[in-house]
Amino acid sequence: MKVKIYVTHKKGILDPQGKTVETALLSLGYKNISGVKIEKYIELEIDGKSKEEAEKQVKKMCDELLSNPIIEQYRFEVEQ
Amino acid sequence: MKVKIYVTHKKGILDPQGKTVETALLSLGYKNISGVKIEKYIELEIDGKSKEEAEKQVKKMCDELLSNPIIEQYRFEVEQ
Amino acid sequence: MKFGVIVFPGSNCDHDCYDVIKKVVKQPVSYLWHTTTKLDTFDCIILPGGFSYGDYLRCGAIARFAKVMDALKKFAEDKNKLVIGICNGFQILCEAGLLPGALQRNKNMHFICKHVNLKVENNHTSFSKKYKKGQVLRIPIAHGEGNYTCDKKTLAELKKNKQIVFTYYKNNPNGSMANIAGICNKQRNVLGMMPHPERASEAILGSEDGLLLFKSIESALNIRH
Amino acid sequence: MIEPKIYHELGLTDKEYQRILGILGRDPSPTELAMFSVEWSEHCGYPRSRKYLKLFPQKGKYETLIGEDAGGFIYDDTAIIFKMESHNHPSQIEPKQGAATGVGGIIRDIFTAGARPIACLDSLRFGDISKPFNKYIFDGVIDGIQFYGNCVGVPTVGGEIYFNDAYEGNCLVNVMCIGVCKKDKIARAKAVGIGNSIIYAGSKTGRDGIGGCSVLASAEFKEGEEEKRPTVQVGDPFTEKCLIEATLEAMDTKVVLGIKDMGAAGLTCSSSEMAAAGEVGVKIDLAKVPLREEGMESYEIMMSESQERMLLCVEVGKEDKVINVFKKWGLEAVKIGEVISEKLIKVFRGDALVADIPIAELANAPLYDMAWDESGKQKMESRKVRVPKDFNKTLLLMLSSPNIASKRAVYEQYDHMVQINTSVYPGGDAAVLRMKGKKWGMAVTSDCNGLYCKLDPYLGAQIAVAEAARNLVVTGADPAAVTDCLNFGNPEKPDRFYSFKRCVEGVSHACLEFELPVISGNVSFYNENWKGPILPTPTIGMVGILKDVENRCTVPFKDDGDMIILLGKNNDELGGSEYLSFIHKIEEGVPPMLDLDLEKRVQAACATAIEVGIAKSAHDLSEGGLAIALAECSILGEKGAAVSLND
Repeated sequence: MKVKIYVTHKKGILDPQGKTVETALLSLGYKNISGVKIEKYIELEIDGKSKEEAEKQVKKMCDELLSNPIIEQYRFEVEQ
Repeated sequence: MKVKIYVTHKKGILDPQGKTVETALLSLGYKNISGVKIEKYIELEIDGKSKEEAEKQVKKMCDELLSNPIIEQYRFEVEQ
Repeated sequence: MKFGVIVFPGSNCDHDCYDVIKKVVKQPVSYLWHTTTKLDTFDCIILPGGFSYGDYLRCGAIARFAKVMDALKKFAEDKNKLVIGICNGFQILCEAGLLPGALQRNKNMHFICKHVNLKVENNHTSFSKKYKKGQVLRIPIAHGEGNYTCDKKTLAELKKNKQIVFTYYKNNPNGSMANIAGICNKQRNVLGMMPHPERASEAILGSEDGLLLFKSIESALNIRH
Repeated sequence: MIEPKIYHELGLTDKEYQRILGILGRDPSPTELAMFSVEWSEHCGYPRSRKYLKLFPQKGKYETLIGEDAGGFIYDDTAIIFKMESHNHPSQIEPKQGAATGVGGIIRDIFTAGARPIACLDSLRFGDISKPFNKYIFDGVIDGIQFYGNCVGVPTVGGEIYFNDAYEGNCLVNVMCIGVCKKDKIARAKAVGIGNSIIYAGSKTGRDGIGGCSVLASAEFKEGEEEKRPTVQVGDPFTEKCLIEATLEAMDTKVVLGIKDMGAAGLTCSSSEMAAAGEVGVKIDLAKVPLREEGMESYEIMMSESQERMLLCVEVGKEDKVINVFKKWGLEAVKIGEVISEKLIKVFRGDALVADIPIAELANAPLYDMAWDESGKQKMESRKVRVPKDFNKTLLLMLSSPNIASKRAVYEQYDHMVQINTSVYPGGDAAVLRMKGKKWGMAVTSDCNGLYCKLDPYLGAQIAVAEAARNLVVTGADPAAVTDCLNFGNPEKPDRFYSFKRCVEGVSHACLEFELPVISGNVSFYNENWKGPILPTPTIGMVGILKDVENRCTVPFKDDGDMIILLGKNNDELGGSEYLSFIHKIEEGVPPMLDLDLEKRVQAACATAIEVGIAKSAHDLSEGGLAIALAECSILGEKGAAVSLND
């Protein structure tokens, strides 16, 4: 099963990278853009049992390693 | 309009970060995972005109700045 | 003869390169703010190491769009003019297409700062003519993204045209393809290298092997005037 | 009437709240309450430690400079400014950002004094590295230091790392920075001249670390009680690098009359302390402050600890000269207020007055005479241990102790060469920096053995000063001045305050003996975990001068046939030694005897031997004693050594 995980900054946490890229896009003439955020997107394969069990495992992996609960939040999709 | 851009490694291009995270997950006991890839996920807001024009602009921004064609490819979604 | 050192927001080896040219090589040099567009009075332009724009998005990805870069592309078309990109400068030259390939994250995922051994693969360039072929140099590296990569076709071309100027000797610190540490363009007037020659140009810093690179440039420019 | 629950949460005692009512003659507004709480917190006002900090000598061999933030000394025509600060609690919550913002904060304290930052050191303490959570904190802190330090282009040239169970749950991240400028170019953190402008420069303000200053400093983490997590401060080293260049460039315009970085307690501390130092008042309008988030309340703006922000006092009418410099470097710079004659801090939000406090009272934190007792004193004798069966095996085992093993895998992640001044690289006793265009050079180090300070706070603190001095002397440097970072437990518990008091007395007496002024420093209390206080850790940062940097001396043995000489007495004492703690798991006994007079003579002999060129290498004995010192000189020099022990 294919898993897609999106790890993003929590609200209010500064994203210096997003801020700098936004300034760069504006200076390249793209005046109509805002709220640029640079986040992490993780893809992986899981094999075995059921979708529910895969989802339980992905949640555990995110809490344990793939995201830092203090400054990040995550959501994910598991495709059969 | 909300734009979601996924910048990923081209096929055949080494992803050292993905490999490291895969080894870490395996060592934590998640034996049934593989093909871990750590990619970039960019979010931004575009206002004005139509969805088509927004898509044209996003493509131009990706080609020009947001991705490096030598090692990366990209896909994006524009939500009304 | 006049050297120019480009300063991007985030460059941090600009002072170092400036000092080596001025006080060790003893040639005229001035800083060039990244919005400069007139380069014709200069003979050699240095893109120094550092973290231009914080290395955000990709190393050199944003610096490549600075106004000075358009002027630099024209400047580099004249084969009598020399351009050298050191560390972040090399990354910017690749992003700008002045040199082929790209610099990826180090294989061991860590920033590495230490002296390494380099081998001179091609001493027939304005940047390496003072070295002997195959000479081993001791020059420090300090980077997190020095893992050079390009497609097979480009690598074959680099080898055919002898564009590989420096390689890591014996052990490769970052996983760079074909142990590449420094390459030049076909016209051999633009060089990009990850190691820092300006950090090995005075005995007090532990090695003087980098000085001969700047001396090579000096002698190449002397011949042309 | 504000309920006690609220001001207690902000770290204010009932007595302090009554004093506020007396000062204002009315109930404080939320913004005023917040301002008092941060200014009077341990992190800014030092109410519980100020009394003892006065013991530190302020005069020494070289002319000293004691500024508002960092201090320093003068040598030749140069002012050498340095300071050390702690970011212990933020690093325990989020190690990478905690350590990163610690580096950012200490570097700002240096260039706010007008000095170009030229080197950083970091002094770190963790729990047992074999435990996964401690390893996670360790990896995060190292990552934060390399992420921030490398990007701002200030070389990380030294420091030290110790591991002990007592630091589990409360790591120590002490960061030191050194900067230089021409001695007449030093900037002061003062607001001067009625009507002059107050300019805010640097990043936008967000809710970073709200209450970080007082709430964090006044609370320790009990097992599982991790909720005390205000929004963590996030550092942007790219903005800091631009801020360094912009600030130093702005100072060249000669219209900057005073400047202070916004560190702990952000806008509150910088504006009120600049006014207090200048003996004037200040009026600011929060509506003019660039904000990163919507709907921020006035007290949040005043308490925010968003990073990379400075406050400047600039000649009225000349603001644009300064603002344009910051704009050139892509930074915010806007006038937010002005200097006023009444000695008040008046904070407006547009037309609404949200705070109006007498400066002198706000900046004058209460002074507490904390109780102390000797209930924590350690018993003197330690259990006897057998002589090891196999000395070789024991030596190899000792070399593998995390407190002794090489830290190359760590410092090779730090750019320790940028600015091309580093002439002796990390891995020895102290780093040596050359000064471009000068004959002389500088040696820098930091040191402290917390276990010694637990066993005997007074003697342990003296040893920390003596060892730091030795680290400099063996490179050929003459120790010149000291900074410190005093990491201790909860000051309200008498046994913890006893070790603080005795350590401060130990440091003071040793500094007096070595003629070393303490020119700056920092106090960090409430370092505890569920088991109790951390080891008392008065980290000593020290800077010395080499008259001729070409005479620098290093640790590795050089040539075959060279004689090996041991200076000083090798007594039979194992109290608090690494051997006892690592091999036998015993942390008892009296720390090694320190005869300050003998110490000075040993250091003088070593300094002379180096100066006249007899000594080809030199190394000081510390953890692991003679055996480890010999091993290190041999390993680094790729040589062997033949030694006889019968004197």
